[in-house]
Order: sequence, then structure tokens, then C-alpha cells
Amino acid sequence: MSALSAERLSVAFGGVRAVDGVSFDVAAGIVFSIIGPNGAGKTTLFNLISGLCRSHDGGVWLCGEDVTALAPEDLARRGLSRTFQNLQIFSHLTVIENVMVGRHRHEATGILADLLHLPAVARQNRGTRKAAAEALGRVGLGDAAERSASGLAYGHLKRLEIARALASEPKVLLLDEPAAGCNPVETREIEAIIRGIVADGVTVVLVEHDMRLVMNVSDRIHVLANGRTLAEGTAVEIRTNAAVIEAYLGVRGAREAAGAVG
Amino acid sequence: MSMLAPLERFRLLQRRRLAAAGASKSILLDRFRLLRRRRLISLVPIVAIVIILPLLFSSAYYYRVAALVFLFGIAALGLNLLMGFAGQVSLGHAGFMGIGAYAVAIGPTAFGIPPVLSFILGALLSALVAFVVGRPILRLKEHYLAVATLGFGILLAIVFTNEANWTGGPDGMAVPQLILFNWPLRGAAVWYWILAVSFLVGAVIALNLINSPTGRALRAIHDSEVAARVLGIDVAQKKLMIFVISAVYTSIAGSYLALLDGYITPQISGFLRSIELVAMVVLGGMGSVAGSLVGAAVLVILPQALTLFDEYEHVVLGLIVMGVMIFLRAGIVPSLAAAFGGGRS
Amino acid sequence: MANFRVAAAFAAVGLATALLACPASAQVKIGSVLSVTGPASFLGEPEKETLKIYVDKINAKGGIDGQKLQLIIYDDGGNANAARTFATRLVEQDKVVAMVGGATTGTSMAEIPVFQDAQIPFISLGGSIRIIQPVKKWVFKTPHTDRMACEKIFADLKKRKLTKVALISGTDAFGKSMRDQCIAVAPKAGITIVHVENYGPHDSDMTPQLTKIKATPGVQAVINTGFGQGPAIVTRDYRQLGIPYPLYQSHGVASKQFIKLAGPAANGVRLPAAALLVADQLPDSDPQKPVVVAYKKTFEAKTGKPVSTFGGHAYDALMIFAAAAKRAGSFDKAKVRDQIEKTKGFIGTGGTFNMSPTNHLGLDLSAFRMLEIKDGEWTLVH
Amino acid sequence: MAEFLQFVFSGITVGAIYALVAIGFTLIYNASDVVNFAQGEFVMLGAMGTVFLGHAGVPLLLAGVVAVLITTVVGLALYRWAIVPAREADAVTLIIITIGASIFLRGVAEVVFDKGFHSLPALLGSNPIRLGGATILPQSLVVLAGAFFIMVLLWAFIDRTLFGKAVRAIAANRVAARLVGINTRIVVGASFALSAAIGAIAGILITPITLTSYNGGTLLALKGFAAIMLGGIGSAVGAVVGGILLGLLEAFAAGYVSASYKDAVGFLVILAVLFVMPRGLFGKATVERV
Repeated sequence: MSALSAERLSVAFGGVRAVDGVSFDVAAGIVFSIIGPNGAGKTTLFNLISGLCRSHDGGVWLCGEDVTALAPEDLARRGLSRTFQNLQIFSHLTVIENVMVGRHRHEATGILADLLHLPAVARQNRGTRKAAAEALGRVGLGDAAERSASGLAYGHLKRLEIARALASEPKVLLLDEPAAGCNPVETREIEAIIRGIVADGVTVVLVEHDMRLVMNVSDRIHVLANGRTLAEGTAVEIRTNAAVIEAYLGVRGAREAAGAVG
Repeated sequence: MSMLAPLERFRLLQRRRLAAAGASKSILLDRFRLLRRRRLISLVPIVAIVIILPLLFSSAYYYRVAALVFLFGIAALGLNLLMGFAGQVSLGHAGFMGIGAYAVAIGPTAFGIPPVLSFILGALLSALVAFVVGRPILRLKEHYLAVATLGFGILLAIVFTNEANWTGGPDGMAVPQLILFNWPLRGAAVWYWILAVSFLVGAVIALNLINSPTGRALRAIHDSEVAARVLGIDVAQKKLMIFVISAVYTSIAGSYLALLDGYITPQISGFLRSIELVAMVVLGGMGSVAGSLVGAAVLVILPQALTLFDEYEHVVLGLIVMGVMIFLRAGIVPSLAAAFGGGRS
Repeated sequence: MANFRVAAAFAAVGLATALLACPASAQVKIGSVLSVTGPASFLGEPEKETLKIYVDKINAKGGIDGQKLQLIIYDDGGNANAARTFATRLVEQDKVVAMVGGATTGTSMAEIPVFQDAQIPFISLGGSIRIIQPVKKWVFKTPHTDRMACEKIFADLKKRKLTKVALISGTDAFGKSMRDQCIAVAPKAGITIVHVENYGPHDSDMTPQLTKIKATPGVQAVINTGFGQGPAIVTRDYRQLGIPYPLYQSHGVASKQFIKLAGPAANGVRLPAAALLVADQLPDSDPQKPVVVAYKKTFEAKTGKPVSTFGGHAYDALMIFAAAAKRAGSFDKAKVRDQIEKTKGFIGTGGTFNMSPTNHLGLDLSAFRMLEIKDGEWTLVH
Repeated sequence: MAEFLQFVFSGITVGAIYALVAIGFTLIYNASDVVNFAQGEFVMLGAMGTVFLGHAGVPLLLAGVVAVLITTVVGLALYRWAIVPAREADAVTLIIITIGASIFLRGVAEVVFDKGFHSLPALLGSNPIRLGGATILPQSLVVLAGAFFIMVLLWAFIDRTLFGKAVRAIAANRVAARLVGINTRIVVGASFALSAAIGAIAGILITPITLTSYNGGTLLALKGFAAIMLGGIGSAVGAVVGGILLGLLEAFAAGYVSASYKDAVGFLVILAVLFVMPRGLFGKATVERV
């Protein structure tokens, strides 16, 4: 059974077809990358999948369940989580509190218990904090736990978003340009983080511009251009696909890609 | 009495927890750290002030002004939960003050409901009203939310003004005294203690909430609704919840005001009162519990101090409000805390 | 810890404020809480000016029994809660021996318990009869009640053989209260109220309401209860629509400002008001004439503004207190109170006051004169 | 029928007033995202300034011009001394600053002018125009024409001039606007000045109908604020349409429902419209980028 399937997803903004009939299938436990030039519709596709906007056509299935019309919060409860290209950090919270919010769907106390701080809440807070600290450790931010989130560097904020998404224990994790703005060293760290996530059995869907990272970690790659599917295949297949090289990588990119293969 | 119950329960729980934890030093230290993390420690200076202030009071006038500070502190705290933590503006919160106030006025006079029960019913009624109007109103954002809440507050003020058979109309109506166990609550000093303790209870509950799953979710919504949603937070439901809680705080403050003054007019729910509450929250510091009290203190005490300036009173008041917001733009408590301690508040 | 410092700073500010508020004088203090700003400022302003002028005058003449008065005035902005706080301040901090003024009914009602508890005489300037009925031991008032205004208007209507009237009233405290009183006393006076309309105190167009009155069959006269800008707009719109019936206004517009605002539309409007407005037209035989002429001259000379009956109420209240204190021979609160209650035949701007244990106002209908506006001037209706 | 027509006339009279006051909000909002709660005080300053200059013997036309100029300077001063120093502050803080400014301006007016009510003579006399059994004052039409005139001017100004382009650029992205060389301070400052001037002109035009006093601006601004929300904030057309709609609603509510609850009816309709169109009748939808 596939972890995530999309069928004929389409959406238009003011007459422009941002995503136009895109379908794909993500097997469980792999890294599935979506690439394409700027404006190809990658982030919009993520928004369609995570319920932030609605497709005019087709549908989305999560682990075999039809989740087409569901709101983001309901999708989250079914095990879909994501990060954002334009950071969506809770900047008034501390680093660890950001991640604790990620645990929300696993927290069970009612509002009255919360107001009176019943022992159950204290117990649960301890559990949440522990799980959040663990998630922070996995992205290498364990030391920053008590700092204010607004004080972190850009690259760390990217990781904080990953930790926050991880804390919700998703089955499928959508990462939107996790390595944007990272230097090569940081990018390699992100790569290691992604490998670690997949190793735990989480399915990763990745949108990323850093081709080296994409080629290194992806099991399958889906290429978009102008909102449509251009190609899909393994890293090797995509690197040698003439249409992809033509439309996306360009001449220089083609030489690089060829070099990387050779 | 009913207002004191949560505090009693809270103390009991604390004691029980302490007992269970044993008295070993390391555990106590741990407990202290937990307390600190729960920010209850920020209430210690307020408790100290509550106890020390009466030593400086030379007359009932001081008690009354201080009682009003705590009273509006409760209302501002309620609004702060909505504005400072959940990031939702309300320009109509005085409407809930009105509901609370008229509940303790109308309940006993028109229906023979005992004042204490009317007090509770008023809070419940506010919660109900907030629940009903909250869902559609809270779908709006920013200025549109502002005008919708503004309209809501004005609607209530119009009702209180026009339904003279119940409310006495614009001239207002007398409020029967609150009598607990044959002991009529009167005198500014009595109200000082009632309101100070009520504020502290409200502050404890607010701090509890802030550091609970619900509270974290609300603060998350403030910063990014989108991120909160994809993490599984039902944003609409959480906003509604805090709107209701906030309404209850404000309603309780309204009930207290009616009982304290023994007389109310529809001004209590007027537009200007709503604006005053917002100003208290923003002046004191959005998202700061102590700030709610400081904001209330500023706007309650200033008019008393500014009588010095006679006809220039409003000129000076306007200058002070602008000056505070320009130079302490995060609000008095957070800005000063950052300047002095570098710590967060 | 930062929080603590902030809290300490806040406490220090509070303390400093408290110290500032301490008074330092040994004169006899009388207090006043007036709505000098806010929606009722047109009441509070002349009241404040009057009190200041006449306290100075009393002091210039050596005070009362050789003791000078110190006047302490606070502005409540028309807010009942603020009024109560300032009343507490007058009693607890300033230790006043009496209170003159509470400008509106709402603020006066909120202040009453403070003075009742402290046992300090309180002469209110509020309009409603609720202030003195039921009688409260320490509370008096000087303005005519709105019920009296209704009765005066109804009496004039009867004289003109008009019995069916429409009411239009402001939803402010004054307008609403008088409307209710008029409805209550109408049957006794043999008047039928055939239609009732409202308008908001800040509305700028009342033609819809007046159109409905115009369309109501059988109306013979229209009464407008309200104060502030509303009645001026009602009067203007009334003429705009060409409604043919006589228009009555209330004593709430008894100042020159109304005539100025309504312009030519004001001509023909009738209203009950104190003799003060027509001081110069009173016959020399009128016992009130010297009092109102003197007050009018003094007020207009000192302020440069036309006199209004609102300031007159403050004058009456202050003078009733002064006379009572003189009779009591001391500023003992209980004795002064007893003497205020025994005020007999005191001629003020509002009429002749005859107080008693059951009547803490002491004015009768004769205090009101029926005025008509002709060519932009008040004239007496005979 | 005559009755209905009279309600329409009343609605137009009141609606034109709301529209004229509302339109003053748009420019400042467009340039700075600030809803200026002191806008009502601009209206009051224009009116009271004219009245008192007139009392001092200045010919009314000149008095009006001077009052508008003074108010413009006050608008600039508000920007320079209160908004600029706090420009990094968030929206609610800025709103409280403008509320502080409104308290301050009212306080000043209370001392400089007086606390009474005042009026100004109507521009075209006060003989009502009769039509189909109903009447309307010529001044109502003056106010209406003023609102439309300023609306067209503002629209042309924002859509057709370089300054307007700068305002729109700043509204879209302040930092980017600065980067391409737009002096945001001058543009936003000019917006405050112009909004103040529009407010003052509104004050002078409506005073023959509404009368004026030192604290008369607050409630007018409240209705103006409601009107721009109904019309959609930031749109000059929205402000005028919203204002006139609100006026008509209140007049019909007063005529056919209950005068006591006419303000309530107005707000209920605004709420209903916002539930269907969360950004008002003419508001532009914004897309949040994630």
C-alpha cells in the first residue's frame, strides 16, 4: 500500500493553472522528491496535499484512506505533517515549546484540567517535554531548548520546523526546501537528518532546490514544470531524462549532471 | 465563596503534591524549578504588594482605588488571554462586563435569585453568549474582527440602554448588596481583599492555562495559524474556547464592579470602556499577566493623579498614553523587564 | 526577577501618587463632583464656573461665620464609576463637610451611598426625581424634576385645548427619564399620548422619526424630551418636514445655545424653564427678579458666556448650603443637614424653595415659567 | 410613498456624512496599515477651527481654509512625533498611539475652544428641497457631492499619479519600496497630511447638519470606521458606498423597525455582510504565502 497518493490534483489562481492534473504515488518508507523550476507549483502541490487549499479535481489518499476534503488539522491527526518554505515559527515561544506544540495531537487533557493544572496536566507536560527534547536532539538543537525561538539562526529555524513536525510522529512528512539558505556543511547535516527520519519508517516527501541533496537522498523523483508532471523516476532516470535536462536543468546543469553520473 | 473554591482546591492540590513528593531537598529544588517554569513565581511580588499596600493606606479611598485596580486587572487579564496570547482583538469586551454587572443587578431584583447565584449565572451567561457569537465572529481577522467585536459590544450597550424595564435605562439601576453568611460585603477594605485574592486566583488560572497544552496551542495560533493547523490544532475551536474564557473573566469583573459600586449604568458596556480595557492590556504588555495589572493600575490611578492638572487633565493623559506606547512599545512590563533583567516576562 | 523590579517600580509610582493626593489646608472644605467633560459637559461647565465664582464671593465677604470655604471640584466625565471614586475621595481624603453637585442623575445615584454612609449632606444637581424619592436623609437636590416639567407642559396644552400629543425623546438619561415621567403623569393631566419615538443622543438626522409622527392621525402637539444637540436637530428637522403642530421642548435646552443651534427653526418653540432665562422680562413685583438679575449679571460678566439654568441650580445649591450653615452656627454635618431640611422661603434662581422632611427639593410648579421663543429670544407666555 | 422617499433622503443625508468621514481613513490605511482612531478629531478640528476663527472675525471662507491647513499640520505632526518614533511597533500598539492622540487632541480642543455645541451656516441656504412629498436640505447634497468629489480625486490620485504608485508600492511591501528608492517617510507623512485635510474638509461640510463640539469626532469616527469595514478597508469607493449604505440602513431601521435599535440594525447588517464577505464589499482578498 502506498503511503500517499495524489490523483489529478489541479488548482488555478486568477486564471493561472498553478497545478494542473498532477498524479503520483509514494510508497511507504521512501524519500520521494518533487523538483522543478521556480513557479513550477511545488509549494502549491504541498498546500493541496496538506489541506491548506482545495483541489478542483481528483483527490488525495493517505495510507489508503481518502483524505481529499479534510482540513489540515484532521490530516495532521491522521499522520501527515509538514514544514514550510517561508518559515512558520512560533516566535513568541521558546525552542522547546515550539516542538511541544508539535505534540498537540498526542495530548489528551481537557480544558478544565488545563485551567486548574491538575496533576494529569503536570504529568503530561513532563511527557511532552521529554518527547520534544528527544525530537530536538534528533535535529541537533538539544542545547538550544530553552532559548527563545526568535533568536535562532535561519538554518536552525529550518531544523526546528523539522523537529516540530517530527514530534507529531507523522507517517508522512512533507519537507518544503529544508536546505534553503544552508551552507554545504549544514546541507549534509540535513541530509543525515532526513536519512534518520526515513530509517524510522517515516515516509518523506521532499521539495528541494539543492540537486546534490535531492540526488543523494531520493528514492524517487517527480519533476514538475508549469504545474504539470514532466517526468518521474529514480535519480539516475531523471538525470538522464532529456526533457528534464532541457526544461529544468539547462545546459550547464546538464553538464553537471552528466559529470555526476560519470 | 464560590470564587474562592478554585484557589482552595489549588492549594490543596499543591499540598498533596508536596506531601507525595516528600520533603527531600533535591525534590524541593526540583519543585522550585517547576514553579519557576510555570511562572507562578512571577506572582510572588504581586502577593507581596497585596499584603504590604494596606500598611500604607490611610483611608478607605486608597482601598477603593486599589480595589478598582485589581478589578480592572481581572478584566484586562481576561482580555489579555484573548489578545496577548491568542492574538485576537476584541473592541467589545465591555459588553461582557455589562452582562456580568446586570446579572447581579437584575437577578436578585427581578427574579429573586440570590446575588451569589446571580454572580455565577452571569458568568455562565457570558460564556454562553461568547460561545454563540464567537464562532462566526472569530472567523474574521484583524480590523474586521475589530469592527465585528465593536459592533457586538455596542449592540449590548444599546440593549442595556433601551430595555429600561429591566435595566433602569440610561439612568442605571441600584445593585443589591452581596451578603455572605449574613455578613454584608461592604466597605472598600473588604472589597480590596476580595478583589486582590480574586485577581490572584485569576492570575494563577491564567498562568496554568498558558503552560498547558491548550495554552501552547493558543500561543502557537498567535504566531502562525497555518503551522498550528498542520500540527493538528483545531484553530477555530481553540479560539472559541479562549474567547469564552476571556468573556468569563471580564464578566466576573463586571459583576464585581456592580457589587462594589452598588449602582450601574449602561456606560459599563460602552465603547469607551472597551477601548479602555484594550488600552490597559496594551499599555501593561500584551501576553504579560503582571502587565494586565500594571495596565489597569495606570489607567485607574492616572485620572486620580491627573486631577492635579485640572483642565489639562486629558492633554496630559493623551501624552502619557502616546509616550508609553512610543518608548515602551512592547508594553510597560515586558519592556521594563527586558531593560532591567534581560529576562522574558 | 525582572518582574519583581517592575512590580516594585509600579508600587513606588502608586505610593508617590498617593502622597501627591494628600491635602494640606485648614479651611472648611466643600466638595463637588461634576461632569465637566463628556456628554454632559454642558451641565458641568456652567455649574463649575458658578461654584467657583460664588465661593470666591462668599470668601471675599469674609466667609461663613468668619470661616473661609475651600472648594474642591473633580471631573467625573459623566461616568458613574468615576463619580463614586471621587465621592469617596472627597469624603475620605479631603474630609469635606458637604457636597454640592453630582451633575447627572446617574452619577448622583452612584454617589448617594457614599454620603449616606459618611453622614455628609449632599445637594445634587441631577434632574430625576429618583434622587430624592424615596427620601434619603442626607440627600437633597435643587433642579426641578422632570415630572414637574411634564406637568407644566401639560397644563399649557390644556390651556390651548390640545390633548393628543406625540413624544419624541433622546435615548440619553435625561430624555428617557423625562419621557417616562410624562407617560406616567399624562393620564392624570387628561392628556393622551398617541405616539412615542426615540433618537440617539448623537444622531444627526431625525426626519424618519418625525415623518412617522407626521403620519400619525390625531396628533395635536409634539413634545421633545432631551438635552444637548439632539433637540436642536429635532427642531430643525421638524420645520424641514413642515409639521404644523406646536412643538414643546424640555427644560433640558434652557440655554441660549439651543436657540443659536436651531436658528430660525426655534421660533415658536415652547418650553418650561426657570425665571432665570427671562430675568429682564420679569415684572418688578416678582420676588425672584433681584436674585436672577444679580446672578445673570455676575455670571455673564465673569465668564463672558450667556447664562443657563444649569449654573443656576449650582448657585441655588451653594446658597442653600451657605444659609443652612449660617443658621446652624457651625459646620457640624448633622446640624447643617437639619438646617438644609428646614430651608423655607429661600428664593433662588430656580424658584422658591420650601423643604421639609418629606420633600428634599421644595420647589412647586410655580417655579417653572412657560417660555416661547420669538425672533430668537426667550419670551414669557402669559 | 412620500414616507419611503423621506427615509431615503434621511439615509442619504446621514450616509453622505458617514461616507465623507470614512474616506479619510483610507489613505493613511493604504500607506501605513494604521487605522487612525484620531481621524474623528481631524473632523472635529476642521469644524471647531472654522467656528472659532469665524468668532474671531475671520471671514468664514478664509477661516475654513486656515482650519484645514492647521489640521493638515496636526496630521503631519501626529505622523512625525507619534508614528515615526514607533514605526516598528505592531498594529495594536499603533492603534493605541492614535487613541492616545485622539484623547490629547480632544483635551487640547477642550482648552483652546470650549465645551459647547456649535454650528456653521449651510453652503446653499437652509430652505428644504421638496420632491414627491419628501424634503431634503441642500446641505445634504453638498455633503454627498463632497464625498463623491473626494472619492474621485483620491481614486485618480492613487491610480494615476506617481505618488499614488508609491503609496501602493509601500502598501504592498514597505522594505522593497524603500529599496527601489521610494522615500517612505515623505509618502506616508503626506498621506497623514492629506487624510487630516480630508477629515477637516469633511468636518466643515457636515457641521451645518451634525453640529460640532470638542468631543463630537469620536462617534463620527466610530460610524466611519464601521462604514469602511462594510465597504472594505483601503478602498475609497468602498468607504463611500459603505457609508451611504450604513446611513440608508439606519434610516430604514428608524422608519420601519425601531429608532431605539437602528444602530443595532446597522451593526447587525455589517456583521452579516462580513460573515459572507469577510473582507467587506470592496475589500481585496489577500493570499498568505507559506
